[in-house]
Amino acid sequence: MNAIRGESLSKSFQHYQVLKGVSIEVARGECYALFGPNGAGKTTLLRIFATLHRPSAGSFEIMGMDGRRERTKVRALIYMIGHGSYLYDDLSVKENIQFAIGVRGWNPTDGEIKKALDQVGIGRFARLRSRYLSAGMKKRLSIAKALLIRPKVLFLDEGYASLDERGVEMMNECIRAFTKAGACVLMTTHDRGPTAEVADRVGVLNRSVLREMTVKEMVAADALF
Amino acid sequence: MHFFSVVRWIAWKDLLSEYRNRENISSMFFFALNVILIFSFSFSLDPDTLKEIMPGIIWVAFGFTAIIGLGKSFLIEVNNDCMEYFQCLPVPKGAIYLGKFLGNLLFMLTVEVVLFPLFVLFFNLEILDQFLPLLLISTVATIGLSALGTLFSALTVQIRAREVMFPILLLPLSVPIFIGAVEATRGALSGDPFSMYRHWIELLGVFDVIFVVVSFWIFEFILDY
Amino acid sequence: MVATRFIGWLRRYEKWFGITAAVLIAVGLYTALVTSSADYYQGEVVRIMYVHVPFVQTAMFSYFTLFICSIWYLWKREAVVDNACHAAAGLSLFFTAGGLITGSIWGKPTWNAWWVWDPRLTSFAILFLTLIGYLMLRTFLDDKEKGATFCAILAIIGFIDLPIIHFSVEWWRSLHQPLSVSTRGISIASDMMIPLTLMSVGVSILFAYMLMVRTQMLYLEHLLEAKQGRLLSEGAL
Amino acid sequence: MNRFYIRWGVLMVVFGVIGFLGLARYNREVRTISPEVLLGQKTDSEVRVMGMIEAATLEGGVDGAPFRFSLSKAGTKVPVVFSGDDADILRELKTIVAIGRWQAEKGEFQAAEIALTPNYGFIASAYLLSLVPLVFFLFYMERRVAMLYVMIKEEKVYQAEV
Repeated sequence: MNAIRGESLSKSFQHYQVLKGVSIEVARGECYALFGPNGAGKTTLLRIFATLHRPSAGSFEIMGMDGRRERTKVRALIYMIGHGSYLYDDLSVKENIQFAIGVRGWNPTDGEIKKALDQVGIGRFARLRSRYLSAGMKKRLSIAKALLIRPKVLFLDEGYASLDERGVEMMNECIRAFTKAGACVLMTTHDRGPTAEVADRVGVLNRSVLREMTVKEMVAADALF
Repeated sequence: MHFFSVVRWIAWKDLLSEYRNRENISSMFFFALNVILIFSFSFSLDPDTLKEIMPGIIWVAFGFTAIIGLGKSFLIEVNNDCMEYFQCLPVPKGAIYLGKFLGNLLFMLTVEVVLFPLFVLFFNLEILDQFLPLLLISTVATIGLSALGTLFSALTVQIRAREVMFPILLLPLSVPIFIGAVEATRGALSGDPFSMYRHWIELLGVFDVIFVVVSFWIFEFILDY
Repeated sequence: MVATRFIGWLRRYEKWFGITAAVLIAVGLYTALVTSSADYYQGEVVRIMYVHVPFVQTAMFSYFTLFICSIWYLWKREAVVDNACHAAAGLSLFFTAGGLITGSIWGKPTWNAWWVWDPRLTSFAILFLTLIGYLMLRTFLDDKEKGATFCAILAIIGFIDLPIIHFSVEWWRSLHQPLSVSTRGISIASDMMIPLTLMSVGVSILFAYMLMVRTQMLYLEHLLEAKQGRLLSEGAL
Repeated sequence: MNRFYIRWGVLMVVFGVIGFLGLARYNREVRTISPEVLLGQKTDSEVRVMGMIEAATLEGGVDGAPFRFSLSKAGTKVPVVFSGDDADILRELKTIVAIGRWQAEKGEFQAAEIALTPNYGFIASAYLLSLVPLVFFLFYMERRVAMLYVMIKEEKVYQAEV
């Protein structure tokens, strides 16, 4: 059984068609990287799987569950790191994590939170109000949340954006940890270098055509689209 | 109970943020104070007239306060795309509504509790023997106002011109609450026996139930559009 | 695909609605202005009723249509249903404004006041404000999909709230002063019944026709915009 | 587009005829003259006079006796005799319409019927303010739809550079 299975997914915003009949499958324990030009609909595809958009046509399954009907069950399994940091400016880093995990129905201990924060290298900022965090630090905080939530399916929308070199490395470590644990990672990206280190498969989405290739082909290609 | 823990987490987060920055409560409070000031200049302070218009003044001041405070209550949710996080949560969306509603209700009641003595002070009201009925009236009316206000705040905060749209949508539809609150307050301030205006309070209670239930049910569509 | 079939259906059948409405209103106006007699109490002024009552009825009918379309949209999420909601709201505002204006003109000679805080008038004024809010909300929305949902929500809340408003205003009025003015029991003679029925049915059918035309208009405007901008969705004309 | 304008032309003609008939009926049955005009023309035909019942002039009406009052407008007064029983319309200081004949030899107006003020200004404005915007609104929408169908047919779908 695949972790993600989308079948001829289409998405129109009113009459603007962004995606038309895209099918994709990602296995468990696999990291799938989506490349594509701006406006190709990569993020839209990701957001459909993350149940943030309803597809106009087509169907999709997350861990064998229908994504249109069993939304609540699907949502318990997924986590998305997108452009939003999902933080409250006046809450400290630790409080933000407590809240974000708490509303999902699980209260992590202080030790667990500290471990996750140390893992992404912002342990010493635990008591800082998140207002003062930089974009990269906010990204790391999102990764820390993902580490605590341990989703079965992780979506990364431009995962490497605003991270420094060390951060990119750390992100890749996290992705490896996830895939090793049997979770699946679907990411959109523009950075071929770091992606090549973790991705198992690569797809190029352009005008609703998904062209799949291996990582080697991706690295060797002059231009992807 | 996961449902109530979500309600508690949301309310906890709102209260903690508010405690840290005091943005909402202080702006609500000082705005209302200015309204009182303007009213005291705009009307002749002849005791008989005052008795006639006092309930109106009180509820106009509270209504403006609600517009200032409730209109901004969802601002912290959209600043860092937290609405998106809520949308992806595997919890009933009504729980999120209830949490926000409780937080807002608490802010409104706090401001009202501070303002009432000021009304008494500035307008020489005699309310000591009517204290309990007035408390009841304010609570019941504020519940209805917060219920509608929270819903419309979630709706308008995601659009342009939100400062304008919030009162434009809220005020016409909250007319029943204002009518009930003003009439009951009039009864209490003129020293009528409780049974004379009890029906207004009961009516407000019915409105509260309707507004909370409808908002609770319909909030699903606001978050999960 | 649904949209194309729906619009095609509107295009095919709209003329029958238009013709029926035109005939009914023409006959209705003829009987209202020419053949019917004046009322004993109100005199000739009663003729305003033949345009006021149909407008008011149609305003309520169109808000009900908006409510139904909003529920339909939340259920099916079809863009064309959202266009129908938008059209119904615009028409509802138009008929509400017409009802308020004709009512006000009727009120001056009968009650000797342009405006009275009568429960019916008050709830109608609030309906008017709600509809203005609805249409303003539409203009301020960037995300069309989100906006359609929000507008549907607002319409549903408004529909649930309006009876509450009417009831509370009625109670508030009856407490302060007995209704000094009310539409004095006009015992409607059959002579008046004919133009009134003709006009009521005619304007309702005219509303249906206008709804069909306006839905097409809004749909086509969106479509043109999409066509000028980028790819069209499947099966759009 | 031609058929569209023809359709609207026919509609306008039909409603114009109805409007004309309404106007004719008004001229025939509703239009009133002022007491001054009445005194000026001295005809025997049935006319409709509008004026206010002068204060403290209304008398009669008891035991079938005719009502007597003077109808005035802008200073001109006309004595009126009315032998009907429309007592609830007759009130002092109220503006009414008296329908009847002028009797020059008696110097009084013999009213056969009393009616309320026609207020045709209100009626006309109510009809115009509701129906004229309706017509314009509908006309604009229909024309826009017709134009949009043409524009959509002509518009080429935008093609991205390859």
